[in-house]
Amino acid sequence: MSFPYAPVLAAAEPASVAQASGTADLTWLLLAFPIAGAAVLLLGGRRTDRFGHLLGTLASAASFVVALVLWLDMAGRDVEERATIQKLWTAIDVGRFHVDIALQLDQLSMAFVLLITGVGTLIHIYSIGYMAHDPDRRRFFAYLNLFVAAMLLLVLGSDYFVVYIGWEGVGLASYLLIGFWGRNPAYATAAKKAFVANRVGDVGMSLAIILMFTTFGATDFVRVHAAAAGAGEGTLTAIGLLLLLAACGKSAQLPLQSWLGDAMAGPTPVSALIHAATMVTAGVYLIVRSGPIFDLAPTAQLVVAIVGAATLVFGAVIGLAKDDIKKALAASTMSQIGYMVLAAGLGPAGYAVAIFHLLTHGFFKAGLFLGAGSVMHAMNDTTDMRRFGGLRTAMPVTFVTFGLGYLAIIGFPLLSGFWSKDKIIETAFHEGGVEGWTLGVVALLGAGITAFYMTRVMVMTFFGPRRWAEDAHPHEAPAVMTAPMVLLALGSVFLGGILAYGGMLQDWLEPVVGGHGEEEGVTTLSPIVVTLLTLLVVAGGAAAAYLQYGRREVPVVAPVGSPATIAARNDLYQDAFNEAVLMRPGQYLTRSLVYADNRGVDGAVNGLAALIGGTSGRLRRLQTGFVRSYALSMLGGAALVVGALLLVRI
Amino acid sequence: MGVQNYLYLSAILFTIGAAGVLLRRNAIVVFMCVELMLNATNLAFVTFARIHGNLDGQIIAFFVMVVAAAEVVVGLAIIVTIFRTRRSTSVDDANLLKY
Amino acid sequence: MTPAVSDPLLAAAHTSTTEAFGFWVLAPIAVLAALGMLFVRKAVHSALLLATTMIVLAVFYLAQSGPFLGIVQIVVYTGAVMMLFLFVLMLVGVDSSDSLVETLRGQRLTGLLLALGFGVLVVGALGRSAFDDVTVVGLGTANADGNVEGIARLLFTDYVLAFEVTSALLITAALGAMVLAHRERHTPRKSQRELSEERFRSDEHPGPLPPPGVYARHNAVDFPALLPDGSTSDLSVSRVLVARGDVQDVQPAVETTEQRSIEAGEAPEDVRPGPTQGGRY
Amino acid sequence: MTDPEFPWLSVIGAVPLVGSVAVASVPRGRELLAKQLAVGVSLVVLALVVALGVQFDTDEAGAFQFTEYHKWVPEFGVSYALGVDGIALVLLALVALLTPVCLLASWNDITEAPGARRVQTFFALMLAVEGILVGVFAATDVFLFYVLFEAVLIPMYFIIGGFGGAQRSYAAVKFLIYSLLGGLLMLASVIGLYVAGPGGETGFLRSTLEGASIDPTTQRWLFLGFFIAFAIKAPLWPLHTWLPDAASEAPPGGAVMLVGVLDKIGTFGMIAYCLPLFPDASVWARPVVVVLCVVGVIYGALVAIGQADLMRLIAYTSVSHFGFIALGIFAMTSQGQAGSTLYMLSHGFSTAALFLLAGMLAARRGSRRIADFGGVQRVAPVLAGLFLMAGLSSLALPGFSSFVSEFLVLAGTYGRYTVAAIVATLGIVLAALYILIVYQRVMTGPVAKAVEGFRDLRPRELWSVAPVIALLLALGVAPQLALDVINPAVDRTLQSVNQGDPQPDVPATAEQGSGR
Repeated sequence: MSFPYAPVLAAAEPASVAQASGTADLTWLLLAFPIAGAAVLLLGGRRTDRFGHLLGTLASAASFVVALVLWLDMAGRDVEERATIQKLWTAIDVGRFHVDIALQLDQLSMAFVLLITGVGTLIHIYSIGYMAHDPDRRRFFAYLNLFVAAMLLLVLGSDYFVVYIGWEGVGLASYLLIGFWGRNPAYATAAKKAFVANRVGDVGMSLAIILMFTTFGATDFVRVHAAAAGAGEGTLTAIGLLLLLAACGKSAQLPLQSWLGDAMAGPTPVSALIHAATMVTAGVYLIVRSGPIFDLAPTAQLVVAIVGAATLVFGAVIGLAKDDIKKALAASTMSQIGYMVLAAGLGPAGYAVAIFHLLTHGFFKAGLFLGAGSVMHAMNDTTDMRRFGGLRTAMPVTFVTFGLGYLAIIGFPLLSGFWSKDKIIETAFHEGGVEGWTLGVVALLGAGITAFYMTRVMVMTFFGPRRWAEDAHPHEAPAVMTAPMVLLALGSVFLGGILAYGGMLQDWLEPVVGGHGEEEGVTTLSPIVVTLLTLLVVAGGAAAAYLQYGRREVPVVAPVGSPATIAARNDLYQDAFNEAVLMRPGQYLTRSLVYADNRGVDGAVNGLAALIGGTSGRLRRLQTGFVRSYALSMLGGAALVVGALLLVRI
Repeated sequence: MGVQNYLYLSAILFTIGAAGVLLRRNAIVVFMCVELMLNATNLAFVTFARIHGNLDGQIIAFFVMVVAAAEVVVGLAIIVTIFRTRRSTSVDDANLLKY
Repeated sequence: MTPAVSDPLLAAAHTSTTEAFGFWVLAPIAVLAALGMLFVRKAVHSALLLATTMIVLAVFYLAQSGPFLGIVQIVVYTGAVMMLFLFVLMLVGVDSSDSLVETLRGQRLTGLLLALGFGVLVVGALGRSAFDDVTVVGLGTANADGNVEGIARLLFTDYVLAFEVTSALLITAALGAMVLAHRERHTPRKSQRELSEERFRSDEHPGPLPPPGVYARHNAVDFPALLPDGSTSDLSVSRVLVARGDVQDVQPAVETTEQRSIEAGEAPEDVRPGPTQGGRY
Repeated sequence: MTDPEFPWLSVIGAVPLVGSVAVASVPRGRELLAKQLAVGVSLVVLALVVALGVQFDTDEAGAFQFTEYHKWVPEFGVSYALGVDGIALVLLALVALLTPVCLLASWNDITEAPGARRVQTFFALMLAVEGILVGVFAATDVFLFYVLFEAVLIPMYFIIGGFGGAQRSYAAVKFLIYSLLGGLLMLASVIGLYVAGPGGETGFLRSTLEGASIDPTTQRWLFLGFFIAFAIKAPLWPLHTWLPDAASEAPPGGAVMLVGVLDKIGTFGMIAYCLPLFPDASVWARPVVVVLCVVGVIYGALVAIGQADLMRLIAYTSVSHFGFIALGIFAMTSQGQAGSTLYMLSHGFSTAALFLLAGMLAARRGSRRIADFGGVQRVAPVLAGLFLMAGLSSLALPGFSSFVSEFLVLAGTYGRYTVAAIVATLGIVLAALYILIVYQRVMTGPVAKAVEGFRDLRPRELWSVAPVIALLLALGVAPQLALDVINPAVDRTLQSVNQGDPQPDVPATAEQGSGR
């Protein structure tokens, strides 16, 4: 594996990441708009209820405009001068520990910034309609703005520490939004679960940063990556695995995947933005960003790929059995991110591919979620697909946009997903050896399952007979909702092709993530073969699903199903596992510690007090109240003193 | 005979007084025993004054007497007051100040 | 230092034969008196024995060149203080005597042992101190101007502060004694009328009860009066006579007609119309 | 006012004490006047501390500034000596900021106190605590420090015992006796320190004693005396059990004063007295202390999760946080100690906010039991929002200063005690659990019957808590403002124990970040 990045940086660091100047000075504005939006909406309280949604959308849109300006400016510069760093202020300077709040805008962050602000703005617009009847709409937009700001900080931070701030910031926004309808206890629990699972990942993040600090004395990208080559492989593997843990938490990868399904408790735009398009991909960003470390730690890299592959299948299997449209999509998200993580675990060859899939996925999955939201909106917030069916006539726009998203995700030729997913499978096979074959086959298999469950979703929702509830009167969503869906659908169709055209994205990202095509693995299967195989598998999956759900009657009440189905429906018992392994013992431990604290530690303290009290109670009995007894002891004392004096004199 | 005999006498009287305090229950008698102890010390003081050839010992004895007089006045007043309420002069009866 | 042996005030450097004789006669008396104090039952006897010891001590003071103290001892202690004791004893009851039964467990034995131990220790300590090496200076020089003058000089120079404080102490003590002995009246004294009304309101017999001798069969002082129920009244005989055991036994007449008539009326058992109390009504 | 001879610290300490007497002498029936007077006095103190901070020379933050020196008992080397370095200044600021907050928040709490306790007394006692605390943090004479260390217990005892909840006398007595036990050990060590030290008229001055070379065995004994006293005060596991009782029974304002400020004496004592006075012994005891701290971090968090009482829960989170603070101090790295000092500030603020908000909840509901609440967010969104913010600060979310401090502590510890740091890091998961569980149970879910009538925060309540949250955020965004003051003082402490930062294995070659 080549490592083109670090030596270059070590030699000529300032050239590689220039201090921001000119238009790039505006980087901070990206953050300023949504932060200001969130602050105004949260502090303004009810006074801002009337225009809160507009202000929030405006803030996001303003950020998007800034992002476009910055992008154009960046694209206009030479490749070497594209990356810039804008230092805002020094956050911490203690001993050797020095952290600047600085924004690093390079090609990788740029791609993310555009995705976040672009998709983010669309979802803001969509939410105006979706949340129109919610009394707390203002608060919702405040949280959305907060999320955008935090996510931007995450991808713009030039220092792992700053990334961490954004990392937790998005976690917070996610927590707030999942629990947005917290009056439902299940939703509040889901929010808490998401936050805690993320926190477990954060332990990895914290320790990774601390380990970087103790190893390199620095935590910023430039210096850490430059010095990585000098560190031992063990240390780097440790850092890598810790970063992977962080990524698992945020991106819902095994073993911290369980929160994502429950996170669908949040309003659907949230699921689209945070739990599909952006936040959950932060883990992929982190791994790609830390490429120079992973490249030097092959073990860690392999683990990344394995985790990705495992999650890919895991999510897909869960997706097979879910009747809740959002949960099915969430499982799909998990699975798709598994693809990205798998790609990111394939080294420099996979980084750009991972980002590629991330971007296309951002579009089509957001589109799918918005479509799902539209359906729910029309069906009185029902999410059970068994109560849908035949909606294609009632909701034509939603049907078309959702359909395009569906085609994109299963990898229908020439749509976005086709390009990116195909690339991943190809790269996996390209890896060669047992690993390559295994990963490749798994990815291929995943594509088939994806096709199956997505077709199932599509068919159950839009085709077949109507299985609606009595009071359902589906209608097409208002324009403010359909417009974003249309735009996202367009993205789902064309983005992949555009970015893949001539390896455009890969070229763009190359200075940051390293080279691509030249990477010579073992040629196992030629790209064409892989593509054809993939198409075959996908077609098989889709056909099977159609036969299963399109041709036969879909019962309104889910049949009991085989043990495998039940397992998948129960998220493959991940919650049961967590409950049995972590929660129950944890509760037991907590309870017993509380008991031990009250009885043991505090008991010792109070026991000591009681002992002293008891002893003095006994001694108290010496105070008989009889003067003569006291006189007796006084005389005894006097005798003792005299005796002692005598003894001393002798 | 040496002057120390006075001291022996003083010690014996003091001891008897102390024993009286311990053994008698009538408050007035106890009080008298205390007086006996005081007197015994006075004797020792006077004897020491003689041995050392200055009058300080006698002065102290004088002060002891004065203080004893004051003490007797107050002490007996207390005894009378107690007797008035409790109809008893036994020191064992006044044992409320216990535990 | 020129001790003039002839002057009794100055002669204290040595113990003369006279003094030795006096000591050996008087010291046992003091000790015996003190011991007696310990063992007699009656407080008044104790007081007398204490006075004896004090007088002996006064003599010893005189013998030890302390005439002033000796006189003060007799005047203040044996005179004033002991008088006070006796006075209080009278208040409390001259004839009161202690029961010598010990109530506190182990107190007597321990007390005696401790006192004995203490005495032995002190005496032992005295014995160990080598008095033979000490030259007894004597008060010849100190008393050169006379004992009273010597004491006065010290008292008004070196000890003047203590002396003044003593005065404060005495005044405080006097005040304290007054306060303690004074009985506070919390309610106005009842008038004759109020007492009378109170008496009539109560369930007790309002009129005068039979005076002594009404039911008596003797008029001698050593014959107790009879109560309406026929029993004898303890209050009708002097306690002195009771203590002596000189009270004559009275066999009440059984079933007299008067008694029956009274039983029919009111003859509460707790009414003790002693002859001495009759006057109170 | 810029007169260098002006006795700034004495004045800052005296103002609240005089104010305390004035407040106490306000006649019955004029409670409002007493409250206003008390808040006014505390604001004057705040202004004075701000003026002090403005004049503070940051470049010389390692040295004592605004020093005052008067002989007190020269025969025993006791002097009245004051002065502040960076660490003490931070704690002074904490005291000065939190007192008006507590007083404002206690505005109506005390009228509901059982019996006929005077409102004046409470406010006077709070001011007395403030005045003594100023002295504690500003003292540079060990004996003076000790005297004030003990003295502050008295008004606090009366605050808990006179104005607390149902179990107040139990809690107050436990607090007092536990603290006095530590104080006794410390007294023995203080005397021993004088005997072992160079003595003389200035024999108790920190500057005299810090240079003194005491033989190792003696040092250890003396260290133990000081350390146990501070560990009780802080409190470190397993000497913590008085805290939940005292904090939950005290009135909310008093609880803030106790946990937010008064307990900082313990950790302040460790960094300002234990380490510089007994460098060898500190290094000797370090492993054990670190273990205690880590146990405390995890244990406090776990027990907090299991609490059913809002106030006790917060108290146990403090046990966990104090574990972090002490861990940073005894890691003996610049990051650890700077983090700990900042942590004292952050913990003071976030706990203050939590206690006050919990107090407001309890006052509305009439119960402190978590199970008695539910759905508060629907009826009192501002209260819930502020509670969440305070809670997030307590669980060290980035953006709040507690995060910076916690991270610095962990980063500083990792280099010296890797395993301890890793275990302590697990505390951040548990922190999320205890805060979010309580938020979920109290604030979310269906609105409980008894909660329906809740009114949202009154302006007075809002303005007593909001500034605290704002400060937490401000310091979280730009912690360097505080760290600039703390760093030199921490460096001096580290020099005194002769401990440098561990060197990185592979130092990054690029220039220090400040150059960019």
